[in-house]
Amino acid sequence: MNELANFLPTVLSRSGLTVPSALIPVLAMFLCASIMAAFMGLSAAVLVWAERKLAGHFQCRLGPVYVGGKFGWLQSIADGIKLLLKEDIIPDQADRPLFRLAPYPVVIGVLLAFIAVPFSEKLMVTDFNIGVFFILAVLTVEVFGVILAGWASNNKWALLGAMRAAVQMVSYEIPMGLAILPVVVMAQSLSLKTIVAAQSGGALHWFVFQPPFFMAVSFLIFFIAGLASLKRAPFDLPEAESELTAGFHTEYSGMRFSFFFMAEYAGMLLVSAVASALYLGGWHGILPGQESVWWFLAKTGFLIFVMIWIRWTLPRLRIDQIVYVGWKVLTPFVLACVVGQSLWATLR
Amino acid sequence: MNSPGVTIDRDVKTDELVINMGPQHPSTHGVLRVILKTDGEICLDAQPEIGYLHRCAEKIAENLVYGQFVPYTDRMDYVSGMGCNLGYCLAVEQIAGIQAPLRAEYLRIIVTELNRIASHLLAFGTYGIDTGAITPFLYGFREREMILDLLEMLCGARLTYSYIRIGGVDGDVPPGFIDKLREFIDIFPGKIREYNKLLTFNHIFMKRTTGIGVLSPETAIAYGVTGPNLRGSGVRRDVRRDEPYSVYPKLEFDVPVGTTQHGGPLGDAWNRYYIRMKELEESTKILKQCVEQMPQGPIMAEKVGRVKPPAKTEGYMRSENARGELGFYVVSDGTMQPVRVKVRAPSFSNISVLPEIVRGQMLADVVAIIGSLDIVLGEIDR
Amino acid sequence: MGLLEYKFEENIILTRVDWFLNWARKSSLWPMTFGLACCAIEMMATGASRFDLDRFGAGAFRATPRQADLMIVAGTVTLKMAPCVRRLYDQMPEPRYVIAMGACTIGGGPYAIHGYHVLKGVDLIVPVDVYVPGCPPRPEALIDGIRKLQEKVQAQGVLVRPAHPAQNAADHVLEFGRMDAVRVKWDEKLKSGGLTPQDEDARLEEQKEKEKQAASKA
Amino acid sequence: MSPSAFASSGKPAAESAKSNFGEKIIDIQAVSSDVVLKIQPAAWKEIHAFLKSEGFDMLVSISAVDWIKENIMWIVSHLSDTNKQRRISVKTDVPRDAARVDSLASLWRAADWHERECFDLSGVSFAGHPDLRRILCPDDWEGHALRKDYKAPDFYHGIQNNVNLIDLDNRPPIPEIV
Repeated sequence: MNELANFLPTVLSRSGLTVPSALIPVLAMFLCASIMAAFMGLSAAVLVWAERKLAGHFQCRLGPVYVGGKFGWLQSIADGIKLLLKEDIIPDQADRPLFRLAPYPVVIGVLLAFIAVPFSEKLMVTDFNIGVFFILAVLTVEVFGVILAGWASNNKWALLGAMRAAVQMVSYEIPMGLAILPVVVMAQSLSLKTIVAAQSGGALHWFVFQPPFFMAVSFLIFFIAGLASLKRAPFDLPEAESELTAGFHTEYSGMRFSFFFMAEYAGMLLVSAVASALYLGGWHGILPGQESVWWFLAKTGFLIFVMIWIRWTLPRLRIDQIVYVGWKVLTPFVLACVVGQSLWATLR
Repeated sequence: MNSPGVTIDRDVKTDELVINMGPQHPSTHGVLRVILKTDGEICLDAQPEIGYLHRCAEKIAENLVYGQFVPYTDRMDYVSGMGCNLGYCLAVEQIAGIQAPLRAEYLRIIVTELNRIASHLLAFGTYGIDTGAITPFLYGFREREMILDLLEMLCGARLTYSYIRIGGVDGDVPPGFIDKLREFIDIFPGKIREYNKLLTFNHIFMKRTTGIGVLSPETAIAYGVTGPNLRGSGVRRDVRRDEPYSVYPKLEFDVPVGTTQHGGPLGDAWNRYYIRMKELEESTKILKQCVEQMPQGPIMAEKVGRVKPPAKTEGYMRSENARGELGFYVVSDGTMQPVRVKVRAPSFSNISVLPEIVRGQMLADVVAIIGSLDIVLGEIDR
Repeated sequence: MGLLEYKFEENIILTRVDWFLNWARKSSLWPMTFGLACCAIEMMATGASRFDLDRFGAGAFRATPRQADLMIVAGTVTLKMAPCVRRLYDQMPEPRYVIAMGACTIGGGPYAIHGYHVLKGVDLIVPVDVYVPGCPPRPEALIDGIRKLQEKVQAQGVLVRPAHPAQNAADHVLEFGRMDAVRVKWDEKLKSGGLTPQDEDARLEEQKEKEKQAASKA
Repeated sequence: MSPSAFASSGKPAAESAKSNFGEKIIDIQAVSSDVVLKIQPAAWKEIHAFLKSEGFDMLVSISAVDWIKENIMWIVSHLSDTNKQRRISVKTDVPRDAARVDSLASLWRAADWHERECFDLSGVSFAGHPDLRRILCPDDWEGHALRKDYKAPDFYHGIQNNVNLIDLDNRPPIPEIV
């Protein structure tokens, strides 16, 4: 963003516009926000389409074909426009202000977290010195929206979904946060840019391949906990279709529903992006010296593919099993990883 | 950790939540309505409410002649219509003293067993959806389409066949049918292995389904539970083997019963599910024998024409449908219309056991238990 | 869309906008997971590998009526179920469409005469857009029904009120009959010069009077 | 092989019941599928209890047959022995206007739903049933459908139910359903 703020005056002066210098940072902020929002919306649309296509091929069928020509590539555009055009129903017995408010924290949580994601060395909104911490903190806002949605709907299924979301969040935020610690210990920084920079020099320097492989384990734990925090299968209990009809968004229709929908896919992108920045070397290529935003996107894309793959293969866990996995499996393992990595870093 | 008890001490007293599940709910397999009483995620009671698909089939039977009721039997258990056709036709043949020719009997067994496989594939797929895995459903339907193609070759319909008629079957096999059937028999065992890999022995799936909805043999028999659900509890009862009808005495097959090898108790949801997967293999075996043994000859008994059983005759025909023991009780008053056709639907008894086995389970298990009972509302409500 | 609906006269730009919005609607008809009886199995088969309803963008089955656009009434509706069907329809957001799948939903089917507990046609309780006959209809027939519904959606008005009321989804003045029957009727009216039934009646009366006058002159 | 091969499997049990209950068992009939014990309505429950102790552990079905000319109803039950592959059937005649027998729900849990269905459709009441209400038809339904003199209602909650009254070309307006 700072680069953009530096760059803006020259562009503006060349095009003959005079803007007061006090407004430049505001303008830069506004531009950045729009770009990120557009990026998020677009990537959500692409991911929805990709998921439907991939699901189709996993299931011996084609997925969308006719909408927009060859591969049904306009499918999610059509879905989006249709959802915008739908009637926006607020149930009579619902808590109206909260019901209207609920979708926004969900979107805002994901959108805010994108600020700290380093797409490449230059391409990032801003580099916090506490970037990792910021992402974790902001992601929690999403769950707040989910609980609000479930509560305000005044629907029993939605309420159960919201309660499940709360349980899931409490169980998985801890392993997710702790899984990042070994990386922080290694990079000795909370800034994502520094963390990625510490992994330069080819695939062997990526944190996931570093001996003694504590970080590989914590990568797995981060990924699993990320899936859980995104409410993706096999952790999709808050919206389990066969149990709770649609869980926390049972009563949501049209545009407000599309916010939840979009936030899920943007969240997929976010978790994959953070995972590839933390463990898979971010913008660094397989061979030393390769540095490009495309490497980053490729790694992110691969992780998203794995997420989709998991969703269309595995059955769903039960709530007690989820809590069991969170507290009794992931947390001890991740604690062991933290201790092990710290000892390794000290003794080396 | 598999079956949490209800006796959790709490400081906070919470109210019971009464949840109305259905009649439109993705996992009630039709229009079943279950009134759940839950305490948070734990289900205290579940009362099934049926009748949302009561289509008056028994009343209609009294207003039609015997042969006209065959299409309605299709629509009772619409997932395995052939089994219902067979049960009804055997019941009428029994009181009218008609004997179908041998080739027709073999054809009947071929189509019922094919239909049983189709039905179990549907049960497999929908059970996958119930537990949250969507892909098995499409895998199951892929092979189901092959069976439907075969049945379509025979009678032109995909779902409601009316192929089995009183006194025989509707038509002989078209050219190419037997070859296609052999092809299916050859490739199908491989597909069963694929299903087992995908779902049956999936770790999460087993964790989800073992130890829930445990149905003891005594309870099962007291409630009149039959079919794979009863065999899952370890009772080796199958009308095809125990009180054989048609040509089943000439065929060799096993009757799989529940095991404890997977680490769960007898009669849990996984066992009920696994019996169906085993029966896929057994049905394939039966099909293979039928194709080899089927003789040439007529496919319809002579002079069936208008069925007119003697006055005040009655007969109760038991047959093994995909869901269990299907009974047709037909009473004649000497006219061309029956006085009473009572259908003893297996799912009717199977679902009545639901409150007994869901008590104290988690909410997600209720769905898994209903799925493992494999009900069809069409025959529950008739 | 309540704000903008039907607020405009027909012009070239808005017609294109209408076309685009309708294209989005028809390309994304999400059906409700709503199986009643036998036809539901065929509906599931339509969504499965061989027939793959998702090709048309209509494969995202939603479990809750709030997020569905299309209710495929698949199977016999009984009198006990009828209020539930109606309530589900009422819970769906506009614009909503209904396909009556199978003989039972069209008119009671085989249960029409002696079935004391069977609803004789789902159009007695909800307005139906497309009727797909068959017992049960084959998946191809259901796909055809969805294509017909897509044609109907494409012809409806979003910002511009269309000339014929039968094409307004939001008005619920839906003609009972197959979609193509509606279209043929409409085409005939267009050709004969009368756009509405009233116009048609007036035209016929005029014609009669002219004939009378001609007869009296002769 | 005809299905009647097992038809006589209930014969010994029927005879021992006859020797135990004497007058209460009117007749032992053999129909094409079962041995039918024809009994007095009053002995409905005790004979079933006896048969259960004889080893018939599964109640398969309970049905009622309406004979309007004779003004009687048959109530028929079918039992199975899951261990020894035996079957037997019990039948009793009750007058149409006072169709009433004892409930078997305390003997077999399966009887609960079967008796509710029999009550709902045929109008047979079962004394001692824990929860005798309609099961298939809605709670406010009138009449018992499988009685031969049953007339279906023309309207149900404002919905036309008589197919002959519905004008196919001009469908009635959609009613408000509550």
